[in-house]
Amino acid sequence: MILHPGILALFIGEGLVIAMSLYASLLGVEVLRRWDINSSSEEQLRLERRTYLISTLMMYVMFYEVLSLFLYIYTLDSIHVIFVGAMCATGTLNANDIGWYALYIKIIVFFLSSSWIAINYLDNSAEDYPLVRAKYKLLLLITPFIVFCGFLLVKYFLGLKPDIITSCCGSLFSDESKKVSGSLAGLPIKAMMVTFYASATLLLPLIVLSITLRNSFLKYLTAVNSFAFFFISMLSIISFISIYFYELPMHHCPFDILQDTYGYVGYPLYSTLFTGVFFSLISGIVEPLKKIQSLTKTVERAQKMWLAISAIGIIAFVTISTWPIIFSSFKVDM
Amino acid sequence: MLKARLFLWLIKIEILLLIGLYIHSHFMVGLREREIYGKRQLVRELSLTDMALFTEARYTRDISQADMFTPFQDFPSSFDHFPAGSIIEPNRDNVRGR
Amino acid sequence: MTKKAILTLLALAMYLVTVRAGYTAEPQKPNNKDKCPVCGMIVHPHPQWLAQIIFKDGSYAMFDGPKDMLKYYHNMAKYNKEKTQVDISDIYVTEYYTTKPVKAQEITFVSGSDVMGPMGREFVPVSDDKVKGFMVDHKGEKSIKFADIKAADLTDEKTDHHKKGY
Amino acid sequence: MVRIEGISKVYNTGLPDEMLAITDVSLEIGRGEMVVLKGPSGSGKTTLLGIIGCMVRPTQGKVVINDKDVVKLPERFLTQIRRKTFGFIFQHFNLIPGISVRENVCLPLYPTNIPHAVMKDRVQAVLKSLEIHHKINTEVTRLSGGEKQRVAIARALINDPEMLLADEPTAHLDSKLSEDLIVILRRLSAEGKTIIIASHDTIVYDKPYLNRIVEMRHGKVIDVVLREPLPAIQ
Amino acid sequence: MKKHYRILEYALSSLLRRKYKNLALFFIYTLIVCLLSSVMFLTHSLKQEAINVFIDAPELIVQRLLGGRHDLIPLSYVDTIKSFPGVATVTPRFWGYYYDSLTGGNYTVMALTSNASLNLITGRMPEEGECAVGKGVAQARQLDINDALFFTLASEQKLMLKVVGIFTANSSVLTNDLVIFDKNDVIRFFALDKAKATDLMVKINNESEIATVANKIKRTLPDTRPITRSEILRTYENVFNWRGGMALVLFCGALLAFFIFAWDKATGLSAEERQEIGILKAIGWETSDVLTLKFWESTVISFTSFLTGVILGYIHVFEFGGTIFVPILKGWSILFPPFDPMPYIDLYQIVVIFFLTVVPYLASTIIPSWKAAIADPDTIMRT
Repeated sequence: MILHPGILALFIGEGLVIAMSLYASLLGVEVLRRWDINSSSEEQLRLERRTYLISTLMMYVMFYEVLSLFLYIYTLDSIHVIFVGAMCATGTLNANDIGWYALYIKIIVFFLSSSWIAINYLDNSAEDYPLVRAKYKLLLLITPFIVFCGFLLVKYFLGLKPDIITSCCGSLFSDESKKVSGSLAGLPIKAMMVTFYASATLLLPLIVLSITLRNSFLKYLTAVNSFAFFFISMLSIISFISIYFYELPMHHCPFDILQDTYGYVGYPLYSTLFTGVFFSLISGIVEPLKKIQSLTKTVERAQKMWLAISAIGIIAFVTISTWPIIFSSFKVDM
Repeated sequence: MLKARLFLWLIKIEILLLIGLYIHSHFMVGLREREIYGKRQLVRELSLTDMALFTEARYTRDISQADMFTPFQDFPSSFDHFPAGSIIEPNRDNVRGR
Repeated sequence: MTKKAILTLLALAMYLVTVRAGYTAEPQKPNNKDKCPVCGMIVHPHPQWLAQIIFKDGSYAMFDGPKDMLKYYHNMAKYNKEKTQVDISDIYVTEYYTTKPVKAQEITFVSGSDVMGPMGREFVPVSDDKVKGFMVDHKGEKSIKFADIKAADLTDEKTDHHKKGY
Repeated sequence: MVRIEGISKVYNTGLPDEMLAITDVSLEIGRGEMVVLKGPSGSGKTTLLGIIGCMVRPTQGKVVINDKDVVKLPERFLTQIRRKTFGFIFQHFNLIPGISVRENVCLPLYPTNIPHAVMKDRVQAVLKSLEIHHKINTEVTRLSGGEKQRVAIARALINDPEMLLADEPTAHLDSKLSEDLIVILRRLSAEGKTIIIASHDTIVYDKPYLNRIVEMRHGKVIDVVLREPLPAIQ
Repeated sequence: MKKHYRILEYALSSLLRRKYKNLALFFIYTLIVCLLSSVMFLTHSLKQEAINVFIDAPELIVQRLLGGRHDLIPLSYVDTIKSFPGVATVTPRFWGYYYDSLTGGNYTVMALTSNASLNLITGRMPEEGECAVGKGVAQARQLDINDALFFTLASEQKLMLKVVGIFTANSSVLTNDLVIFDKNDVIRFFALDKAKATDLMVKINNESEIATVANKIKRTLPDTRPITRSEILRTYENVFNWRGGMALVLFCGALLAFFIFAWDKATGLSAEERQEIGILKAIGWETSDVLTLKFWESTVISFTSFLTGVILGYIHVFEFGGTIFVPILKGWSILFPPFDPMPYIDLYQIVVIFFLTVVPYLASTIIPSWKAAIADPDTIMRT
């Protein structure tokens, strides 16, 4: 194990979050079993008060997941020096396969816990709390992910040994690599660019239409599209956006852009993408809730706001990623 | 809302101070670049490999040159040279690996 | 803004004048801004791979590795419309073992080795007497002289590895 | 305005110290009335007041406020109703020490999104109408009993509620101050506010202008005296 | 926003009402953040300095191992190594340690390997019969330039040298315990075998070739141990991580104690506080508003302490040279270089300190805040 302050901070944080989410779901189980909105017993009152605790806990969990995602990558980045052959976070991740899974699950947990917060927000605005059961079932679904994520993270860092020889982003994300990542990097730039801008130009009007029209189908379509856009964007970052930031035609690493050398541009890049995609996804997810009478109005209002945020996020993301393509003198041979 | 305003000002000042220190650190590093240059010259010309931080034992004086056995050699009845030895890990890195 | 631009132009003009005046076909040291005309990479962080073409008028092109230099050399029409191969005075590459600039014609290039340049697989310039050792140490596949390198070899190399990869 | 049907409240259900606070109380109070809940301590006045004020959830029965049944409402929405509809005056003033009169009076508005300017104007107006405007920046522990009572009333009025609930408001005041308080309440009643006072102080329930006196004993309403409402004073 | 602003205002009033308790909390918290950030700043700075300085260390040091111990290396190895392609030069190094019974300090004695003039020395580099010493040695022996310095090991092994150079104070981190002799003096003084050296320093032109050469050396000369430059750098990376981590483990105890204290402070809801929250709820504050209030209370405490602590930590380490740590780190070494670390800081350090101090504190206040927030509004009417 490597005793590094960042790792220690992640361990402590992860431990706290696991404890918090386990406690929250324990309380959630009781709420699920005993909840009766029509009762005015003291029991019901107690449960109702518990819901405040659960939502506060989940709020902290969500904020932690967002922050720790960045801390995780930042830490990977800063310990890469220890490994032979590592040049950035990719190298550290390659030292041990579990690291990648921990990263994926962390992203999933982030999306899940923020969805929970969004649904909780809607539910709290209706007098009859129509989503209580659904909400706590979802909570029970999220908790294993959080626990698993923490478990993987700890296992990953405990398994790291300073003398592991690993491969770096240069070899993983290169056209010649035999792995999946290599074939991602080898995607034809021109085709990828067309796909990226096409999907962005498709998604943005869809969002605008979804804001103005009440059509449910549109909302679903937007959600599906933004989901697709997320993957297209990730592929695009590996395939061509990154190389414009590095001005290195063979360097496809998705993590190096988070480094000081490139002005930490990766942070705004990823956070705008995540925000944009999350908010249009969630507006699609809550669409069926409109059928519940007490929620119709709130859902519609929330959807409008979320879609607007999503549009801003995606516009910002596309702007940031297009910036170097237009303004740098660097040219790629397509 | 006086207290809140004062508090926010305090936070702002502290953040500015922190940014100021950050700039100060960059400035100082720039200012002392010659020093680093001089130290690099020392390392190059005297072929130094280690810092002279702890001189209690060989393995704390020349961390990178020490091998796995060194902690046993210096003083048989002591496991370690406190505090330096307790903070410095015996150098596994150079021994294994190849 | 304009003032700055004028100053920059002026400096550039003066630079060009001095370069012309003090022309020798000596290898140049890359400055912080020299970019590879083939891939656009800044070359100075990789001095041990540097390759350069020096023209008869004193201007030069810097590359981040021999492979890009060869691409440029074999396709000058694409990369530099004003010059042809006739305008070239000297071509320098950096010898692998000494990291000193050597004329490309005086050296052997080894392809298919496990030594990676900034752009991946490279034609590694090795002085003739050390080629054998290099081939053994670094699993080189083919050694070839500068004159024997054809434009086709450059494209072939990539597909070769793709075939191997999948 | 407020309708209560068959309300019961049991504290600590199932525990050895189970206590029946009120049983089967029904009551209807109209807009603009001034009502006194009268009875010895322990008779359930405070509990009833709490139930009306949406602070205590009844064990049984129905509470309708402005045509809305509030018994089943989650706490979050109860608070909103409470904030809009009621102003409370407590037995012990219950001002928060360490902060000024202004802040104490503004407290109910803090969690709302009312603009600062509006809040400022309202505090000024309310304090002026209660004639303690000059003490606006004084820390509350430096006030006299009567002043404290006025600040407490000001705080109850800051939301411009439809109904004022007062729990033994005169318990800690001498008779002079109690009279003053009653005068203020009377004026507010005349301005159209519904006022419910829980008290066993004769100064309060002897007043001729009360619309209704509800007498309670052992958690039950035993007597309701109805009087014609007096014409509002000009 | 307005709502949060006003709740913040009230949170501040509420903190001020319990001035002494909260001030005590603030001071302890700040102290912990300050110590923690000092450790992080100091280790990061040393680490960064090591990386910046040892980038010019020899590409390869070849040691000979005998029975697992470091042994003198035959000079005949020089030619073997020189014959490998890519090797530029092979230079023998002569060095060792000298225990000075007069002062009780351990000196590092090194032979001169080059004659270049140096920036960080007053005087000049020594020739035969002369020496240059580090600042620490000069101070311990109260030496000045042109003073004589006497070393002795045995009747045959003694030297009387003239001090011709003293390394400047700002190079102490590298040179504090150094004594530089001429090569012949070292050989004579340590009575070294003429055909042997302490170790060999190998210069290699191409960085990508270092590993290959190291492998070749290991293969052809199996009794040797090559140490590459990247290994030296990684050693320093590891050592200071370990160092930072070690101190962190110690501090974790302190942090834990502090959070227990914080928890205790927050759970032990006094009757007075319960009353206050009851009033707030009775006059129209909702449970979540009270939670917000509590959140702001803990945020105010943790953010001001965090920022103040980090600022103080910076000043402590980079303006006062980490005064608090010196006695702890010094141990019983006689020659301890004065700390004058270069202020290398990294945003990452600050982020980690934030995660280590603010996150657990905020987490430890959730449940207590909730317990306070669910207080019944009618409690105030029933008392």
